[in-house]
Amino acid sequence: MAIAAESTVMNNVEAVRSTLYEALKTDERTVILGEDVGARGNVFLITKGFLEEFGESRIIDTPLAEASIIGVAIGMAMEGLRPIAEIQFAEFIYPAFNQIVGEAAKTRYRSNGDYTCPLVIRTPYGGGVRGALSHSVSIEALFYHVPGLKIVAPSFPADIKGLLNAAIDDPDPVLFLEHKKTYRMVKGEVPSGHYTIPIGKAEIKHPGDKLTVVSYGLYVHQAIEAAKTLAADGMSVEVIDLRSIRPMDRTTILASVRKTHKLLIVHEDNKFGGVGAEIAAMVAEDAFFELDAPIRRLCGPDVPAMGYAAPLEEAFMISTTRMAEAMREMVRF
Amino acid sequence: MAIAAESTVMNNVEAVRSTLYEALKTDERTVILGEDVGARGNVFLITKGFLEEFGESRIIDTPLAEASIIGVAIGMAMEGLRPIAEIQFAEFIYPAFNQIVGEAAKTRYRSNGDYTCPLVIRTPYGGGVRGALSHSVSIEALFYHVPGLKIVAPSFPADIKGLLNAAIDDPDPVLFLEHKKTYRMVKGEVPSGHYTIPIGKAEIKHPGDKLTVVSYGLYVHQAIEAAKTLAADGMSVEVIDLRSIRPMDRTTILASVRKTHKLLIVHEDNKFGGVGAEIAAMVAEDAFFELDAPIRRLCGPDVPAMGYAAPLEEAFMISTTRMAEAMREMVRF
Amino acid sequence: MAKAITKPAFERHGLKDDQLSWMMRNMLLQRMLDNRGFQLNRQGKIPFATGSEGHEGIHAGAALAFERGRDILVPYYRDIGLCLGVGMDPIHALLSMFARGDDVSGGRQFPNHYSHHSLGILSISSIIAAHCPHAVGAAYAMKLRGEAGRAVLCTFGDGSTSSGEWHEAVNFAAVHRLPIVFLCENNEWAISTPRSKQMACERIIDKAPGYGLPGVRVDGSDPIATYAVVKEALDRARTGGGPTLVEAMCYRFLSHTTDDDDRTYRTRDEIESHRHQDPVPIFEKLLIEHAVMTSDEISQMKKDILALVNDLTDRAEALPFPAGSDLDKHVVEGAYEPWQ
Amino acid sequence: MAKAITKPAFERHGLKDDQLSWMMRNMLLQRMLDNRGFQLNRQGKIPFATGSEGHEGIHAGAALAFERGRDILVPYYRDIGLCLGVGMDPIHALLSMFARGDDVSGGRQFPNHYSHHSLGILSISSIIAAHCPHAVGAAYAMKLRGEAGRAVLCTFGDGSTSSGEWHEAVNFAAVHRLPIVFLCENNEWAISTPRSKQMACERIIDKAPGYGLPGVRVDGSDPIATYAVVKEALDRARTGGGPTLVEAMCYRFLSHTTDDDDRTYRTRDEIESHRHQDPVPIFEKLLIEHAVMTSDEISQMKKDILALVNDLTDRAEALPFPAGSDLDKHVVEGAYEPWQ
Ligand SMILES: Cc1ncc(C[n+]2csc(CCOP(=O)(O)OP(=O)(O)O)c2C)c(N)n1
Ligand SMILES: Cc1ncc(C[n+]2csc(CCOP(=O)(O)OP(=O)(O)O)c2C)c(N)n1
Ligand SMILES: [Mg+2]
Ligand SMILES: [Mg+2]
Repeated sequence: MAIAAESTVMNNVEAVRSTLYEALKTDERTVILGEDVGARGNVFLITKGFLEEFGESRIIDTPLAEASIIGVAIGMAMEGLRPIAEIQFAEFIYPAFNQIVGEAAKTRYRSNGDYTCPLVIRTPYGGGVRGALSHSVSIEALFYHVPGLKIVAPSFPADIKGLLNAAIDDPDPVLFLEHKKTYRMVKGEVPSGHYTIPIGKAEIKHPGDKLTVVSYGLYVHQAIEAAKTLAADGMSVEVIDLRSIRPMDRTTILASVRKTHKLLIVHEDNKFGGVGAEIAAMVAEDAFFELDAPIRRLCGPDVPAMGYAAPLEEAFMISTTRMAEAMREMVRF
Repeated sequence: MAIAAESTVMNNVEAVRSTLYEALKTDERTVILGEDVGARGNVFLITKGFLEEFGESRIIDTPLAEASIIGVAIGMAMEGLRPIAEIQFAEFIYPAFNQIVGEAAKTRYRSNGDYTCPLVIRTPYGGGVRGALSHSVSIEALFYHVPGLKIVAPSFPADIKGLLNAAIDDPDPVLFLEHKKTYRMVKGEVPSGHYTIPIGKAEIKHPGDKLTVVSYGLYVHQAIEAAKTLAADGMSVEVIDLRSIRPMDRTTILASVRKTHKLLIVHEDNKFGGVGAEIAAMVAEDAFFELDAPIRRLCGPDVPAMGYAAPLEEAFMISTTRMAEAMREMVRF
Repeated sequence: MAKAITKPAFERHGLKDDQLSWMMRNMLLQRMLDNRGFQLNRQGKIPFATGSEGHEGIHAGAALAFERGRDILVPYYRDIGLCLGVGMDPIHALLSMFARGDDVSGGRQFPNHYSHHSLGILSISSIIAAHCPHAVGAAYAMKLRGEAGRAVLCTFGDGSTSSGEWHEAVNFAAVHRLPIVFLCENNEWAISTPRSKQMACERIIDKAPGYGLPGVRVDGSDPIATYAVVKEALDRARTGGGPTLVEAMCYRFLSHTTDDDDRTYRTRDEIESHRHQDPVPIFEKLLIEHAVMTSDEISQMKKDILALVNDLTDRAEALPFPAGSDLDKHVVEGAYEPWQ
Repeated sequence: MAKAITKPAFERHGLKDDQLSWMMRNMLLQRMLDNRGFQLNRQGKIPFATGSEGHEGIHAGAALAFERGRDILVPYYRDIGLCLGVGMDPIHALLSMFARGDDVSGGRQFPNHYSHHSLGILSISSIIAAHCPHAVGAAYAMKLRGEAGRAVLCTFGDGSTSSGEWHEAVNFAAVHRLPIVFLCENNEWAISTPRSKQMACERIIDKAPGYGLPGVRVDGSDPIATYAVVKEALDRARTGGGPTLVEAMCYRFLSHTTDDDDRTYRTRDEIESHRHQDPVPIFEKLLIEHAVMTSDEISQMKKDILALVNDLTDRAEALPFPAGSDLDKHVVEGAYEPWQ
């Protein structure tokens, strides 16, 4: 990402917050709705102060009822508003599944284009924060199979701004995933002024030519760190940050695999049926003869979620050391 | 499947029906709950007559509220009953997503084994029946990523009996998918007496050695037909019926791929993120060097669902001819 | 139009003769389109049809209370008469039955799943009660923009009120005092499930106080009474008075759909015992008695409508199906591939 | 136990002195465990705690009405006192805070997410209202098996009643007249959301008639009154009278959890204005006034409880975490791999 002349260093919370703020400021059709987004300013303080500035009718503390948060937002979107709905923690999106999969994703299709549903759904996901069974899950694989829905999961502040702007501008529903461990952990330059990053474009965050590593979310940061360690040992690893999960960027992945001939996919979500499955399948279909080694997926174990106790969390999460090891093995293969 | 000395020819509806009937007869803990399962005897007449024989308290016409159908069944299961919950059509499972994914699949895990959830959820899915956008969807890929849940999708009467018995006996929640087009279309021998087929075991329905075709549901029947056409031309294709989607049978798939060196996956559900993705990924990881050709997936297009109009349905569904062509291409590759 | 010199007093809620005969026409048209659907299904020309016989009074009355060009209708699959009544061209009923390419869903949805943005008819879902929160969102948009004088009319069946999404929608609307009317078409059945297995309260309006809302019950076989009640509720909504829950009583005379066989769960006697609630003959009789229309005029109206429906049937049938290649249109804006 | 010779009449609903002091002890224990959680969190020893200060009266009263070994409790995360009151060993409160391997969830869930099959305490979910249908299913099992004399007690917060799953659960129970009591612990807040933004009715019990159920409101700061109301409702359930919706009023004195900072959304003055509802000092005073316990006895009780809580803290802290290898236990019965 080229950094504009003017830019500010901020963390991921600030990137989300300032982008939402601009959307509220510049487009009066924008409304934010969710639990505790008003006076509380969201449980991570992302919307703090918005209520005072934009008023109760645009910053809406909803009843505790996720299906209606999304369902009402759909109606708003169909009638010309630009709702940004928040699900307080990713797991609480389950009760809204019908509204997202059965309704939002099908509004345009079932009305043959007569109605659109420009809706953004933001939610914090992911582990490593002692969030226990309930406040640490990943949800992307439950939705990435759904035609009509877009899913983004950026994890750098500048990407967050560009993709959140793109999501807000998008005429179709976008699920915007924010890894909560990156919220205050990750800082970076964010260009000033309005810009968008197209949904569906990955980015090489660390170039290399002996192995392609595809990841997203928190693990991109660890993968880059691991790649740097390997670079010090003369092993050149390319780290691709997917950023968008649906649509996904075949071009960038295939170009990289054609160069490195090896593919490692790393994600926090459970392995079986996870996003890595589709990536592996696509490459096994479309670049099979480019591969010099079996595709490998390094993913979350197939258990419901990490536990609250530190050892259970550690057993679930993949350390940078384990990532580096897997990369080393593959480079040497 | 070896056919017992005594067996009866029945269609898939009769296989489901007679298995449910036996469960109700032999275990008084068994209850059936769902919309219109009572006097109406289910919209496909699967439970017809059960109300009269087993009474209102075991054959429960529920209110129109899917989250409670599953949620109440969970409570029944936790307190010693053996509920078999029905979702009238697969798409109407979305409102129950939270109860299935957030609750049933986690009951054992979050109570560290103190509580179990022996629950069966039956639902008719799939297209080719002029069911339009809403009554023709596949849902397996929305659930197969979920640890703690089992999913079966048999499509032969004898498999239905064996797997439905296994699902009912299972101490954990099982999603039992019935392809509605096979309901009256598919007939076959069903052994008499009680038996189970282990969840997680695929079966070779048509042996061959030049190509492995993995499928399930309606398409298994077409794949077998296509394989027969190819056999007539001297091309030997092995057709594996997955039967179980989670857990899935790596052993049978890998053994077949080691023999044929080529893999074609065929399913009705949308391609991107579908069940075929995981199969392809697994093989690309675990049998990469066995493969002589890129893995190929022949799947539903990535649109929300087939339409009501015949041409839209035809454009979505994969004909036996198209399957045979794809097989031919792969055998020749 | 016949003008009676001395008209016996009847409660017409200020409705003029042409409005009354407009309602008559709406009801007859709906019934004939319904019958046509079942007929075409029996003839093997269409695989599926839904009928709303018994709901005509509700539809005619509510449609008259609706303000075209201002209000928004968020209907369900029974609302053929209501959609016609707020301005939908009846050709759409046939296009949807025949699943033609010109159908509003492009031949994708089952019959009677309309959406007409230009008429303010929101897109109908097959998933029961899923549309109720959408109606609330539309009402929220009106309120946020300060569009006084507009309101949303959201309809659903009695069974739908068991759904969690219905509860959440009504509750949300009540908290924000949104300009919306929730109109329950209580036909006593949800497929084969009667009220007593659907809820433990006697009336749908018993649910209103739990949302802090007024509830009004009306005889839905009477389009005039329905008009009056829905109009009052819409007016309250339009003037900042918040939502109302209206329960309009009717009876579903046909099987749930052509796929259903109601003989498995209700007797013919039960159905006959409800004939006195059939809105069409009641209203015909009323208009004749009060000299709003003559019997001849009504007969002529029926003939005209039948001719229209025949003509529409022919026109719709003659139109093409959508092309198979339309399958991937309108998934999202522009072309759409999950892999880019 | 002090016995007063002439005891001033107070409404004790047949409760004996030892039952009253049992309630006092339950309330004090709960409060001390709560405080311990917040304290351990401030000390950096545990990452998270939830408190129920203000709910003690409800818990003590409802627990006393519960019949151990017969009834089933389907609680939520605030119900520490209720779980203790129906027989849970207080060590579990500490084990859950410290996420030790011996915790009932094996250190998987947040603190206060209990499950004790042997005590009839169903597994607590973090997903609001998701447990309500489970309670209904348990009650259904009792009714199906003809287990008269048993009932289910299902608790939840005021905010939870907005959820669709709550609606569906209560409705289902009502249709089948199941042996269940729905007990709402109305503490006036759902994190930062006050009642007025959660619902448009004044009282939770206004929702009861919509389900055809009786609704009873009680002052939850009074454990005796709560006992009486819950007992009556449970007795009705146990004898085939069907469900009741009970609303017990209380106030949440602490922030929602240690992760929350309530200063962002409510004033200190508001909190202070509710101090008169604090069940612990009220009940202390009542027992002393009516000579059920002396002030010295209560002081001694507090000392004993503090010693107990200190001891439990030390014991729990000394126990090991679960092993990382426990992560894949109990996903399903037996070993579990999605690829077999
Ligand atoms: C969520 C969901 N569950 C089940 C169905 C299947 N279904 C279609 S109509 C219907 C009954 C609806 O009853 P009611 O709401 O009273 O409307 P009516 O058809 O009587 O007008 C059912 C159960 C559905 N469409 N959606
Ligand atoms: C489905 C769901 N949505 C959101 C949350 C986050 N959350 C946890 S507690 C809570 C408020 C609960 O309020 P109430 O029901 O009144 O119970 P209280 O905490 O006040 O006792 C919320 C919104 C959740 N746990 N589950
Ligand atoms: Mg009905
Ligand atoms: Mg509360």
